[in-house]
Amino acid sequence: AGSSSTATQDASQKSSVTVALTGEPVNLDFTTTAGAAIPQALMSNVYEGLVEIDQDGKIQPLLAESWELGNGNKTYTFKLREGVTFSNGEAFTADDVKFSIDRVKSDAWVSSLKAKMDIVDSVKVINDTEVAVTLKKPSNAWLFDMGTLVGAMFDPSGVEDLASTAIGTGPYEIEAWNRGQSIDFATRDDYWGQKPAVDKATLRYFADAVATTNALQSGDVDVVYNMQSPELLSSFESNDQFQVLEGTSNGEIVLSMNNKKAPFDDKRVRQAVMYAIDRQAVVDTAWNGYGTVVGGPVPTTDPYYEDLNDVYPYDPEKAKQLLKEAGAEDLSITFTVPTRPYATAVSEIVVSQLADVGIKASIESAEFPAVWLDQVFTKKDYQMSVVLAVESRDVLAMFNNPDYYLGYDNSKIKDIAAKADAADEAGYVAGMKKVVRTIVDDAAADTLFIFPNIVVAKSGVTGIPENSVTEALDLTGIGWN
Amino acid sequence: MADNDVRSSLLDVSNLAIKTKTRTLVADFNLSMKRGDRVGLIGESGSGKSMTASALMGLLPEGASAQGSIQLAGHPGNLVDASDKELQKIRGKDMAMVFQEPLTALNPLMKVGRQVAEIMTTHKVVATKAEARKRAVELLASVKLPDPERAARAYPHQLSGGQRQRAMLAMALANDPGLLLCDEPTTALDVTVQRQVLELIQESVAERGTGLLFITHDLSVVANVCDRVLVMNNGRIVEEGSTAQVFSNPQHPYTRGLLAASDLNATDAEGRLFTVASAAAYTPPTIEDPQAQPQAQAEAEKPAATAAPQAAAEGNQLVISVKDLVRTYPVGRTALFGKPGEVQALRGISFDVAAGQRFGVVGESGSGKSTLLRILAGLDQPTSGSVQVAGNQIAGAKEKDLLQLRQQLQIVFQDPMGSLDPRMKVRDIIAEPLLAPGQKVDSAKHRRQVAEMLGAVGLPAEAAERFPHQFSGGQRQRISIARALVCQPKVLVADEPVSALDVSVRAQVLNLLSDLVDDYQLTLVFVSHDLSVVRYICDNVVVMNHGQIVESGTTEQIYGNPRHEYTRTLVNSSMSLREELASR
Amino acid sequence: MAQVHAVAKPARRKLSPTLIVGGSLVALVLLAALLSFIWTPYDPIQAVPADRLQGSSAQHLMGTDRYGRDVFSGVLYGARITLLVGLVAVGIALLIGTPLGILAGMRGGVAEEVTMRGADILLAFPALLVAIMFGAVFGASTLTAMLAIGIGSIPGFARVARSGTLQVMSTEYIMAAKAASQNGLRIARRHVLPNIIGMVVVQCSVSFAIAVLAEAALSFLGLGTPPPVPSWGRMLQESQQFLGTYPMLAVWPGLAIATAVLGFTLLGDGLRDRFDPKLNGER
Amino acid sequence: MGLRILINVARFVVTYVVATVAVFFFMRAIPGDPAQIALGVNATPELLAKTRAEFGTDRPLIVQYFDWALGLPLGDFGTSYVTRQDISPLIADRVQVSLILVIMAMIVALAIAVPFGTYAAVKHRNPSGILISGISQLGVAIPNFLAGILLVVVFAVGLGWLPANGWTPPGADFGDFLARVILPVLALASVQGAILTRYVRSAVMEVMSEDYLRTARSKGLGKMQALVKHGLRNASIPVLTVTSVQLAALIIGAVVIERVFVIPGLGSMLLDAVGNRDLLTVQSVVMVLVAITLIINLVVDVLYTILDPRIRKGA
Ligand SMILES: Nc1ncnc2c1ncn2[C@@H]1O[C@H](COP(=O)(O)OP(=O)(O)OP(=O)(O)O)[C@@H](O)[C@H]1O
Ligand SMILES: Nc1ncnc2c1ncn2[C@@H]1O[C@H](COP(=O)(O)OP(=O)(O)OP(=O)(O)O)[C@@H](O)[C@H]1O
Ligand SMILES: [Mg+2]
Ligand SMILES: [Mg+2]
Repeated sequence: AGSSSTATQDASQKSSVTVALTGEPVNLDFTTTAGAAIPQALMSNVYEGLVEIDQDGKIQPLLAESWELGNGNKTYTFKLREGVTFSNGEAFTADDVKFSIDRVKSDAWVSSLKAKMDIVDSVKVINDTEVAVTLKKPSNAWLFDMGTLVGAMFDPSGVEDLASTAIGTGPYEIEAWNRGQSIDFATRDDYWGQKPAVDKATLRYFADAVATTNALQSGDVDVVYNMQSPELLSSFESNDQFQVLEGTSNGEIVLSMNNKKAPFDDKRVRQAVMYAIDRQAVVDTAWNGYGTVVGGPVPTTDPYYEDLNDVYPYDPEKAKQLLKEAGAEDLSITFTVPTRPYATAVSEIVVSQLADVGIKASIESAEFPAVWLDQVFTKKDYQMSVVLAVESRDVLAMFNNPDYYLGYDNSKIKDIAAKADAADEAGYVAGMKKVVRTIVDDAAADTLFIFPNIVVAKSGVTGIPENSVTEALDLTGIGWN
Repeated sequence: MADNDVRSSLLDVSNLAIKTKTRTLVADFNLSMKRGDRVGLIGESGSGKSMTASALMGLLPEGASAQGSIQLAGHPGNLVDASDKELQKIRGKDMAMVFQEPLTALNPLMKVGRQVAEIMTTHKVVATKAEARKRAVELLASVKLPDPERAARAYPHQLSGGQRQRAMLAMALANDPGLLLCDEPTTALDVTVQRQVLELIQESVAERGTGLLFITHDLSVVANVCDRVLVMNNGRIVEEGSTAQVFSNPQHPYTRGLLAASDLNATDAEGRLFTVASAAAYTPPTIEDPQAQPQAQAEAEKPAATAAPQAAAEGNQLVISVKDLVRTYPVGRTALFGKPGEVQALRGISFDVAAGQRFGVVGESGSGKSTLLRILAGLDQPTSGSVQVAGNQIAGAKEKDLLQLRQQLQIVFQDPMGSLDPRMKVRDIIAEPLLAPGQKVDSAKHRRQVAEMLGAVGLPAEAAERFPHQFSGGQRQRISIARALVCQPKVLVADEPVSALDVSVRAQVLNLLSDLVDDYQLTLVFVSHDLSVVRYICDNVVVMNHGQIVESGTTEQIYGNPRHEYTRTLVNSSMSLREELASR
Repeated sequence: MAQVHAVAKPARRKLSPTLIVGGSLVALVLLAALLSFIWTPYDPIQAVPADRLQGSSAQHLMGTDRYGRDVFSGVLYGARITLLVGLVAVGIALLIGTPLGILAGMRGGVAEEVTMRGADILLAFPALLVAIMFGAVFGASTLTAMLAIGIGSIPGFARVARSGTLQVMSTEYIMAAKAASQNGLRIARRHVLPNIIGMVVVQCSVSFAIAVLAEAALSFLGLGTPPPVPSWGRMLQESQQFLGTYPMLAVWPGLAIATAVLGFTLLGDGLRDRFDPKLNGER
Repeated sequence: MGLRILINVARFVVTYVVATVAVFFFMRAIPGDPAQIALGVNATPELLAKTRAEFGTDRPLIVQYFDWALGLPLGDFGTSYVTRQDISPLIADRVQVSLILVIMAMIVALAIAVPFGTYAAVKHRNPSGILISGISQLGVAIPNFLAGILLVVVFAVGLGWLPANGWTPPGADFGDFLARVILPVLALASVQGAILTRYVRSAVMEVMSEDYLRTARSKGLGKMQALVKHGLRNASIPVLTVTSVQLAALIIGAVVIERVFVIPGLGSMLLDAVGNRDLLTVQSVVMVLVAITLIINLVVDVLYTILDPRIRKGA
């Protein structure tokens, strides 16, 4: 690109923004297809829910202006915003809310996430702008879930070809999808809310982090979001043409130990691993110091977050002692590592720290997602693994289910968790904290760190959502100063 | 050449030397030619003939360089020192060359007409390409190519060897060069074609007053074409003079040896061919007395070889009996489908060979001689007909039925290098027939047998431990013969066993073969395209043409009184030194 | 040719520079691989967080990587992987392709058609494609990489062996052997094999070079030897992100790959010149 | 010649059919149920059954095979389990990209190889000729992805002259297409060029020792004239063979470069499909690759007949 094209680029900079990501959606239908890439692109941008989760993890009104909780905390009555239209021109009404929620419960949704709507008993349209949702029992989690992809609002006439056409109430509609490369979003003129700062936003997809930063450096993209290689940051940090943001995410890097399989069916062995691992050193080595060490499986943006680092401080001596007690000296284990950059990075240092306390871990790589899902997740044929758990508020999903691949015996937390979900806000937070502490005490898994949401951008770009709290990458606020 | 004096000087070469980094290939070469001179350059393989011609053209291969002086009429200065640019103007215009191999010397991907036209366009002797093309067709007609229009449009592979050589000649003559160099232009051709091409060269040269330098190892060809000869040995001229003088009164022993060995009509006191070694006793042909003496000499000496078998043939049983033998080859790939073409290599042949006979098969290239031999040896199956060899029916025989046959019949091939596995020691090569399945391996006995055979073919015993590439061509052919005889066969078939050999070696091998046939009481089937060789070694002959036997009989009958038209052409086309000298 | 005894003996000819350079480079790689069995300066797998990303020094000849592993040790160990992959791959191709090629060349007809069509089909599946499919079915590993590259190299051997065999079969010494009642197997063993072995050895060398490159490409794509075992291709891939800051991390494995490939190609060229019958003659 | 083409077409068909069988049944050996993978974590048995029925993976293998294989020649590759979209148009896009990339690379490689290889052959004793063959030897030894990475580092990241990666179809914005295609084409072409240079060199050296070249020179043509007029066409035959083999290998071999330069070609489609266990797409892409290879062979065969009149005789 010569100087002339640079000039035109400057002119168009004001009206468009290109964001680089790794991992392209295979289609546009998250109701039938698993994976984080689809909601990342579509939620908040094309689809909206009644509520949204803000950057601090708090629930905020979106298509619902307000709501009331009644009927023993079981019925939510939403008051809908007026003047909202879908991108196909249809108006958004209470009927659409009923349609959307009922649809999740129907066969049309095959995503496993549909289970989050199981708790809904009925949806009643009161009038065009009012709708009442009745739950089977009170739940704190449900309203939060309504801010995630299961809460997305669809138009009945817009669900025919979800795989390639997305029709929602959001500020953008999809202008073009160049498979293997990018999705182009165009701002809707008839959007109900504040129009985005740019007319056009593009998500470009790359094979790896190196390619994204190369593209940023050569001026092809404006923002690299959720950058997967912190090693590349040094040259951007020192360059004032670029900005580097380190936000947090709701992803936990979990060192999983198969609670149902030797040697990790012995709590002492699991605890020994907790003591053996210097989590800060892991972050420093594997992820260049980016990421938050929290000590428990809860991201900092969750309401029941607390710092649990002091439960298992780095103490190799203690680890050795525990192993001795458990009769597990000279332990040899297999460490099944998914083929993701974070996992390989983490595994190498974990292996060497384990070696220091006498655990010989041999790495076996498992292609992610296919092989890992099949072998570790489904067949639970593993001893130790490491994976990034990206779903929001997923503590219970991970630990409150003995059939989950972690195999944690949930008898101690089951009742506390149920009570917390049904309690009021304060009771919810207190109850969940108790649950989390129990899990950590039992050394169910070692949360190595909370995955950082690293963003590198040209210095003129503003309004980038720093934290990745839900699956969505909200492009609405991104603009230029 | 505006020069009207035909006899003016054309080429002057003095003290030409050709060297590589390590060797001197040609030294002290002097030659002076006038217009219209026809000079022959003879000598054995490797004596430096081609190198000399290349040097004259300024086309020495990389690594070889020339010194001395070459002066060509019309060009001031020494061509040895001339730049490639200057030489380019001369090559193809004032001096042209015809090479030996007519197939490889033509560009396989370019139509013949264009290749002929190119020499004219290159030197801009014609104005337009169209005219060059027209002239090319005329030239092709002038070298008597049938249907020159078609020939011009053909690719080289679509023409026969003789036709290709004519095209080469047309090309060389296109710009009326003052000097024509021919480097063994007929070696690859059949005798009948050779005769035609030679006549053509002579005609064209005479017509235009072109100076001719003709390179060959075939003395009779030189006798036919040239009026002056240079004899080259080891890179040096050893003798020079008029053809008549050199051939009838050779001064240098080498020349004498060469003459003796190439003269298959002459034999020494024991009825054997002269070799370089025994050449001293050789009487060169004389021009005054062309026919009577040598002919008589040949007749006189021959009976030693012929009389016995003749007698044997009457009483003895038949060793080979061939009836209505047909062999057709499919051509083109043996494809999945489609109708492949056919070549009829043998079209119904019948003949008998009695024990002890020396049976010759002559015919031109492609007439089916090798095919016949392969079938006799059980290496190929006839399409139809019956073949009895030493009591074995070959047609339809299974591999194991042929074992017996193979003990009784062995082959000697043409190419002395190609018929010996280069990766095997001579001992293993010779012992190979002894390893036939069903025979027990007795290595001590094998060793003895191999040593015996080596002795019989005149090779030292230590040769057993060497590899084929460490021998000369003649020695290699001896090894081949040793291998063929080691299991004491009844029948020996030989497919052109001396065609690839130099004349001096040819005589040795023929003598050896002849001796061994007598010693071991073999029946010999000898295939050759060279009539004089067959004439010398065989007592009975069949003449083959297009897969058929056109004539058969005793050697004397066939050569003395050919009845079939084709046999006559064949006999007339083949040249013998004496006859050529006589007809000068 | 008659009196000129062929003095040119292949065994006595001087080694060509190509052969010397190629042979030395290959020897270097071989040496590194062998050395890695008995000694590497450090454990090539053990991470040492304290020593991350150091430059070359007396302790670490080629510096350390992001995990503090000694790069030199990794390069040595990588030679072992590279040679192992090459050896097994070439071995597979050699053992399957050569006999098939000889069979096709000697038998002709149906055997030839089937073998050559088989080679055609295989030819349509280059090593990379086979490796991707193998990776999908069996998971990526050194073994699948070796198998894939091996299968991908079969047609090359089959073709070389076939054309060599055809050449040998058309010679008169085969005729002579047949006339001496040698059966097919015997001819194959005594005559065909020794005479095509040169071509096959050249093909081995060339295939080895290709195998080294293919292994690197596979590892680069994550389809080769999985971590933590060091492999040159993956070292190169991992070092990509340090090109701006620690370029030497890419230089070492890159150099190692180039050395091996160059070595094997040169060796192949040298051997080809040596075995070429055209050059074995008078010249 | 007609027969020859007919035979080749028959071979093409047989080869292709055998390949479909091999590929299909091989791919069925993949661990992991496509339905399971499509559903991801927490798939319930009912959902799995339903999805299998939807994909048709609950039918007998042989039925699935014919369903797929019979669709192939009609350009109907089926609907992907993963993208839930027709595969054919997706592949069509990718084929275009791959072909453009690879053919451009091959043209550039030949543009490098023919003059340099010829020069190196003609001057094979001169330092300049030896230098060229030395460089080509080195070029062969460098993996093309390394060349790609270096090109990006220097020309995109360092100098900022060209975009680092990405793809624009030539129809959309030709200038941008060119800007983006230069580096990947160079990365492929530099290595291919080195490989081909070696072959051109040896082909030309071979031709230079042929008798007909000597004949041409004896007509008065200069060394270069003779080589150009008579030698190059002859030398082009072995070079054509290598080029076709390289071209076929490159279409899949370019996957590494597609990865480095984020180009949506067939190779990256295949890798992604393998990653997603998108069986049908994998099979279909593989068969497209096989078809392209076979077609290249077919075309080359016709080219031979055009180039070499002797072939019609069946050499
Ligand atoms: N390119 C070359 N470089 C070096 N030496 C060569 C070359 N070509 C031939 N020679 C040698 O030069 C000598 C003379 O060869 P030349 O070809 O002139 O012989 P010739 O008399 O033409 O033989 P023939 O009858 O076999 O053609 C031989 O010893 C040969 O080995
Ligand atoms: N294997 C074969 N396949 C097809 N055609 C063949 C085969 N062998 C020989 N021919 C053809 O059969 C005919 C006779 O060939 P053969 O080799 O017997 O001739 P020849 O008399 O020995 O000739 P030459 O003197 O050239 O050796 C020729 O036209 C030849 O092309
Ligand atoms: Mg000669
Ligand atoms: Mg013959």
